[in-house]
Amino acid sequence: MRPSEAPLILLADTTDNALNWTVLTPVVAGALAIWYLLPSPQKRPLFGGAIAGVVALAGLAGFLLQGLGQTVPATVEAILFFGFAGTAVLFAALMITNPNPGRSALCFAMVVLSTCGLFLLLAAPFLMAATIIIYAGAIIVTFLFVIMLSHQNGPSNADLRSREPVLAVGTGFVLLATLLVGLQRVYDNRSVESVISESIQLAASEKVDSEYLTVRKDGDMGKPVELTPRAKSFVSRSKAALARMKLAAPEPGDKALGWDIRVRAAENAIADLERTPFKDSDMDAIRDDTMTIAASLTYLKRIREGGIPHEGVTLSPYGQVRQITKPGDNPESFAEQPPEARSTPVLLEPDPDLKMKKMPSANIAALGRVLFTDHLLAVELAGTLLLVATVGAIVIAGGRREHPR
Amino acid sequence: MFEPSNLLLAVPALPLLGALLCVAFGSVKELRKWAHVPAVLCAALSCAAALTVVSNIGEADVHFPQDRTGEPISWFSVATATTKLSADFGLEADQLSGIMLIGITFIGTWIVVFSIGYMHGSPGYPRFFAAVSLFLASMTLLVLADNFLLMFAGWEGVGLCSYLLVGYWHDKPSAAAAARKAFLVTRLGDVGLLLGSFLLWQMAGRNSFNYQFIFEKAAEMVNAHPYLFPAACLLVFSGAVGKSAQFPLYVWLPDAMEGPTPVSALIHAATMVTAGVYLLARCAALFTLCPAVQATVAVIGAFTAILAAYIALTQNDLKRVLAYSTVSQLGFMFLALGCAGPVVPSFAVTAAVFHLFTHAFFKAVLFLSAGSVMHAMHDEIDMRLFSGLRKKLPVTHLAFLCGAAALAGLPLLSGFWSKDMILESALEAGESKRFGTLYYLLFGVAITTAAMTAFYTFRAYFRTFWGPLKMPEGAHPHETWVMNIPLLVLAIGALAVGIVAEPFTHWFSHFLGHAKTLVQADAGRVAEHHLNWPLMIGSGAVALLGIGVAWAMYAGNSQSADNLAKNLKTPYYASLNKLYVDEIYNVLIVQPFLMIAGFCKLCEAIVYDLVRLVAMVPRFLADLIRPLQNGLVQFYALSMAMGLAAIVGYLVLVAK
Amino acid sequence: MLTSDLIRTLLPGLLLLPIAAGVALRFLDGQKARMAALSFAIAQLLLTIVIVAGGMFEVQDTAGLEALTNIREKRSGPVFAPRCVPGDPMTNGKQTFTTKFDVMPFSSGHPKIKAAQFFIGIDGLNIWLIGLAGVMLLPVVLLSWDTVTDRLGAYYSWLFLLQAGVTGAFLSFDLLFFYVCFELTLVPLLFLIGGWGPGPNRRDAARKLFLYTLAGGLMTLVGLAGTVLYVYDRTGELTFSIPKLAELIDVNMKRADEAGQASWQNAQMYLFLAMAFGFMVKIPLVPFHSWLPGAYSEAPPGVTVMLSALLAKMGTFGLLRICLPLAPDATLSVGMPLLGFLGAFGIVYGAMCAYMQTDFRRLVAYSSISHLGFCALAIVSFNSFGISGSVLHMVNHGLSTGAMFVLVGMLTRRYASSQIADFSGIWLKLPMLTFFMIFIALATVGLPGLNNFVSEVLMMGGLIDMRNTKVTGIVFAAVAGFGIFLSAWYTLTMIRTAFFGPLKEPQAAVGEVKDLTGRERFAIGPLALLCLLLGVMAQPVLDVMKRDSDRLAQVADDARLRVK
Amino acid sequence: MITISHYLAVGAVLFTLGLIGFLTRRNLIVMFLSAEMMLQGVAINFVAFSRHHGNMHGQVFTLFIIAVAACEAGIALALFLSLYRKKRTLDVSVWQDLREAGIDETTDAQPLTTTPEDADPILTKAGIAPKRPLEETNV
Repeated sequence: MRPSEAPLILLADTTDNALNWTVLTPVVAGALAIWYLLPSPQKRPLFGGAIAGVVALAGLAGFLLQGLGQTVPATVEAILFFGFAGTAVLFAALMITNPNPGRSALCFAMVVLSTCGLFLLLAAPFLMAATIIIYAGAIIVTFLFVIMLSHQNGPSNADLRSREPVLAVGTGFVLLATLLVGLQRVYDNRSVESVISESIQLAASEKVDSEYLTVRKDGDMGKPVELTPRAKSFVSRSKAALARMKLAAPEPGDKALGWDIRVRAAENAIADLERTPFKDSDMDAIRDDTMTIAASLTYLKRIREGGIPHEGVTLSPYGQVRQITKPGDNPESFAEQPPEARSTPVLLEPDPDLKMKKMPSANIAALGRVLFTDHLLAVELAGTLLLVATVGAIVIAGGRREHPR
Repeated sequence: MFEPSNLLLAVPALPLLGALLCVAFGSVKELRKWAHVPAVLCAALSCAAALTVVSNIGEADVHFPQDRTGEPISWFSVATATTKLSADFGLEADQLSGIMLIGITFIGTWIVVFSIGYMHGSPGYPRFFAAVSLFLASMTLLVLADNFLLMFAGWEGVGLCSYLLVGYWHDKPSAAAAARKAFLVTRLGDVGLLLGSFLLWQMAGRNSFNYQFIFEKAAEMVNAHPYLFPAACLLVFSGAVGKSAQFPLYVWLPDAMEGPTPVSALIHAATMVTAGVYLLARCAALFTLCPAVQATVAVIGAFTAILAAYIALTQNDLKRVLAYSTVSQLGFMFLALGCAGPVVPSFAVTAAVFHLFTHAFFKAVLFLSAGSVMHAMHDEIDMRLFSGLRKKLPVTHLAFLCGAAALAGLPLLSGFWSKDMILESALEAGESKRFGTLYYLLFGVAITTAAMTAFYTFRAYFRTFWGPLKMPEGAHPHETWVMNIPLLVLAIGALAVGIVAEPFTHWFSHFLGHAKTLVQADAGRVAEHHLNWPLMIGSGAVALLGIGVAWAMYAGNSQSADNLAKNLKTPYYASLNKLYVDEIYNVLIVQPFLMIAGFCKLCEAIVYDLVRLVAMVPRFLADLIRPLQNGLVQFYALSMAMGLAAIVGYLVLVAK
Repeated sequence: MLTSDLIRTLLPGLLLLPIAAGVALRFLDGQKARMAALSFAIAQLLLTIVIVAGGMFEVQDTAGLEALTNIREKRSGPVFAPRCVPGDPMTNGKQTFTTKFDVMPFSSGHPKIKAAQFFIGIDGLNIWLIGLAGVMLLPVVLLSWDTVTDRLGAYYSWLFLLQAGVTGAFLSFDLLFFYVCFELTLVPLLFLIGGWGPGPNRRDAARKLFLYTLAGGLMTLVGLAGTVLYVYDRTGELTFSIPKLAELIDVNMKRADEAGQASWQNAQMYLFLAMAFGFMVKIPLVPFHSWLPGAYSEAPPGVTVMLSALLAKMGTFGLLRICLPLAPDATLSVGMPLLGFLGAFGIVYGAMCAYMQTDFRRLVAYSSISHLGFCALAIVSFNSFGISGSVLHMVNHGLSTGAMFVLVGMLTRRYASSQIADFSGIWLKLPMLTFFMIFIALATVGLPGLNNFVSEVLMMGGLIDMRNTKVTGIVFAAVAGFGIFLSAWYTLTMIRTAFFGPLKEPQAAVGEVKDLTGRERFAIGPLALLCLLLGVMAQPVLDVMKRDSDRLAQVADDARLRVK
Repeated sequence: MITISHYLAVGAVLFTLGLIGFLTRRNLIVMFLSAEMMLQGVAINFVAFSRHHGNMHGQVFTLFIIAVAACEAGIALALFLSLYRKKRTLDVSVWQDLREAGIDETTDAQPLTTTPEDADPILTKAGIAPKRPLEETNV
């Protein structure tokens, strides 16, 4: 598969994670709520919008809890996440629906604050602080000043009407649905798992020829037979699962892990299954193929979940800083181990070499080092941009004419 | 230097030099009135050279360049491995060209001399002599060329000179119109000639335009291209029809009388119009192979002869009478040419060329006399305005009488002998198997025409020189020696040249009969030269009859002509109005042509803006989507977002 | 003796000089601009004379070419052999007829993928057209002397850029360079017509000319690119060099088996149609001509001369240089009937329209359509006679129609009208102008001894000799002959109406009306002289183009055999 | 476990809401706030990816976003002020002069009547008495 085909395969992969209720509920309810609440000359009952909004929020929570294929245990982290996320979404909705620009600005401040909470959960304390200071502290205050300068007294055309609310809301929520479905497709591994379990089940089953292939009538023995629809579905789902796995192919330098071998094995097995018609003597071969598929997919999934194993310290995706152990002599068996077995936790362990004694200071130090090593030019450019913007703002706003009328 | 081949080159080159000198004289104010000197000198020298050349035409023809083996001097040529399109500058004088040369240069020289007196004091004096000299150069080139393309160059050159000279008085609208008409009508035939030459070139193997080369292949060509070959001959013939003013293209010649009279004498009577006769005589070897074409030639000739004679019967303009008589006489020559084939070609062609030769003399003298009359009558030429001039213009009268008698075919005069040969050819052709009856019919037509010729010639003579003396106002008749001498010389020629050249010595036909092209056309047959006494007596009687009627009607002051005109209104007015040919052409050809042109213009008006329809398509499309550009920033952003949502949404949610 | 090295060095000067002039004149105005333009024009003329005079012998000397021929295919040899190419790598001191001036490389060093090059040179087809371009510039400058009065510097600047474009198109042997020059001429034309045209409709005319011919040109571009890519697809060689492409097509068409030929012919048909469209618009052939009358009559007189004398020739030249060698089979199978019919129709139609015109300029414009139809018609005969006649006719028509427009420009400058009916008997008032007018008119109608006759005869010969379609050839020749007659018809009618007869003048445009001034005589005299010279001594001209016209005819003959 | 996908989902929601706000709201300031909110959604994504990949580049990106947002805010607010001075309103819909010629202006069906506002207070230049409108001097 050429690299350029990968996203299309992903997008076209609709064998699972189709538009489902976990996506539809928040999207439809959210669209209704926003449309209800947007400023409009016709007065709409507030409670309609409120109910839809609550449904939408609940739907979003449902999506986060169920739609992504990950179980969420009731940890402190999870509670904090849901709190911040909920606040951010709620105030975002209020911001865009409130006719009063001043209140909108305050709502935006709340959104920013909630976002900062999420930053903190994502182990980015410096960004949290910077965002609060710059956004909530400086920018929003400036906005409030401008709002006051343009002394908004009373209702105005600008604030009490919306431009094309139906089209805009529709567009926005179609886009949202697309994004959510995409998230499901990328991160929801349940389909892969189901393929694995099914193939294991098939490989173990004695009734392979009656369930997997068409049931033959008496006297038809020895004649070739076609695949059942179920078998066809299995083959196509296996293909899709393999394609999804292949998206996360490691760098070419990591071929020692046996990635390519496994992929090729699975591809061959699938191709073998597709090659109808079968004869009786092929039954064992079919079992072998399903076994190969199961084993390959399991292996690939493990590599994928564990990130790309390479030496050094990594922030593992699930909140732990771990030290990856060396693959050793047998990379295949190393990769088959679960991620936990392939690394040792280093979180909060003092490590003088890496200067990560405390999380906040470590974060700032690491950020500073990256900024002034990898991104030095960009930093300078950003500084210049700020200067130019300052000058520009003065030039644009400064030349006040004596009397505009 | 004075070798015949070089002199051959001098024949056209000298008048060309003369033309250039005339232009040079004309550009210097003091020399302007002496502009005739180079023209006369060069014409005379050219004549001398021509005579020398002709005297050298014996067993072998005279060529330029002399060496035939080497590469010819090429005007332009494009050659490939097997084919060649080449216009060679090759001159060749054989017996036919020789006869033509003598006529052209001799008569030309005297006419140029006559012009000195006639054109005296007119504006554009040098222009006249330059054009006449150029004409002599072109005409001699025409007859001397040894291939079709060079001949065509001379052919067009004489056309140009005719155009310039007919339009000599360019501020006269009728002259301007006549010049254009003359050029265009002959041009129509010329295109045919060019096409015909090319067809011959193609059939002869695409190698050469040389006469000899093509004639030698004529027999093969007829066999290989049974339809294309006659077509080519007809096309060549169409060139001759145009130039020699035959029906249906004769209409330009009477109008061409708008030019100065010496021009009419030189170009439109003696030389240029005979180019067609020369061409057909030259191509006799081709034409004799196509009897149907020959019959066409004869029919056209005879028809033209009687048509023009009929029109000439009633014309009041002296020069027009002569013009129509020229047309008629040319018709005679074509009739003779058309008889070649059924008759031994060398006999029929000799008849035509002989008539051409004698006609050149007597028609020139007639025209010059008419010019002299016109000069004396203060540029009036309408016979109704003058009469009885024989006392006032004695030399002119004498010359005119000589010419008229010769034209009418009075026995023993030159016209009599040549016309007789033509009638004899027609009669003889009647004995042939194919088209025999037709030729008999044509003979009858010719005899009738001869009678009419005698009548109208002497009608003009009597009306001009007899009767009571009558002159338009402002006329003071006088004759100058510079005009008289040419008149007398040519008058003597008109009287004598016939009897000297042919009837008893057969010098002319023997000389001409040796021309290669005629020998080839003869294909072994031998022409018998004898005097057909019954025919001679008959034609003499017819001529006398015509003259007698004319005398009866016009010599006295009788009213018989008017009575006759009143009694025969329809034929009289038909003749007087030239059979309405110009009007018929206008309706049949000019108007449809203009209508087509108008239609083209109409189409053009449509096509001109049709392309704008194409341009309207994008404008229309733009009008459809222009409202989208409504200036609202949010609308633009919404369009972008909608586009994004549509594409991504389709790919993710819908596409399988 | 002028060596080929000298000419090779001077050749880019033909392009650089007008460009330099165009830049320099931009900064001048008034009398200074006039004098500078005149100097530049004279310099260009001298340069052209040197190059044409030297190039004549160079082109006729085919010794080096023979050597090249022996190396390759026995019978054929290269289709085009540009001599005196600047940047010729020269093996063993001999010309290789290629250049090393790469402009736009498409690969780094792949031997079969060549760059687009600055590839100019002279051969038998273009040398006389270049000469024509050099000669016409001087009368144009002199004619513009008093017909253009404002923003002189800019006017002359555009004029010289136009000259550079035309010369570049004629000189080019690189497909891209040809196309660029071909289209670049439109920009100066747009500004010249739109900016300095005398009439109120000049903007519209300029826009129509620009868009129409640009649309045609874009079609041509499609065809050109298609040809290059198709050749690349078939042979693996990507090149923009016209000689190379022509040779590749020539050789490969001969070698290909029947199926290969068939598929190639099929592709060529579309490529030919695309390429020919632009040229047909440029020539213009009749249904695509509607930009021409407007452009000719709305342009300032000098530009009209350029348009008629040079610009139109790019179309017919393109047919020979591009269409025939790059799509020989399609040119024979499709082009011959198509161009032939359009050309024949255009001859008659243009003449008819010319007759009905009431304006001098429009009359000459339509006569141009008629004559160029003749040119295109003769090209499709595709034999030596037709091709050399056609190339010669391009030069002749450029001279005579150019001179005609010069005279019309002189006449219309004197009077505030260009309606033919407003004039009568001008001979009495302006004898010298009339003399030249009649002279040029006679040249136009093809009088022997003047230039058009020679080319018309050759073209007629070509048409008659149009092999394997005998009857069509004769019919075409008959139409062409009829066209010759018609051209006499409308030209002499115009002469008769305006110049013969009693004197009648329209109101004078400026001051007293006088006959030709010395400057004007200097503008028209040489043209008339050239008309005469080419009519009498055409052989050297034909000899120089012989090799190339024969070779093109050979290409057509080969294709003729295949198409059968 | 809270995975990256949860954060991405939240970012997507914020982004979408910002987009809708930008498209529908006509107050220039609210539009601008909406745009900023889209940036917030993006920033969450960046930080989440930063954590997922275990490096700092995502956070650096976010930092630059903040910097650019600050510039943007400065310029945008300056522009709003000068626009406001010209038309006395923050409504974006009054700026539609760049539409195609011949297309009618888009106006509200039933515009709200707003009371004309006073001009900005004008500071007196030293030594020159401020000119007053005519009616006021007459009163």
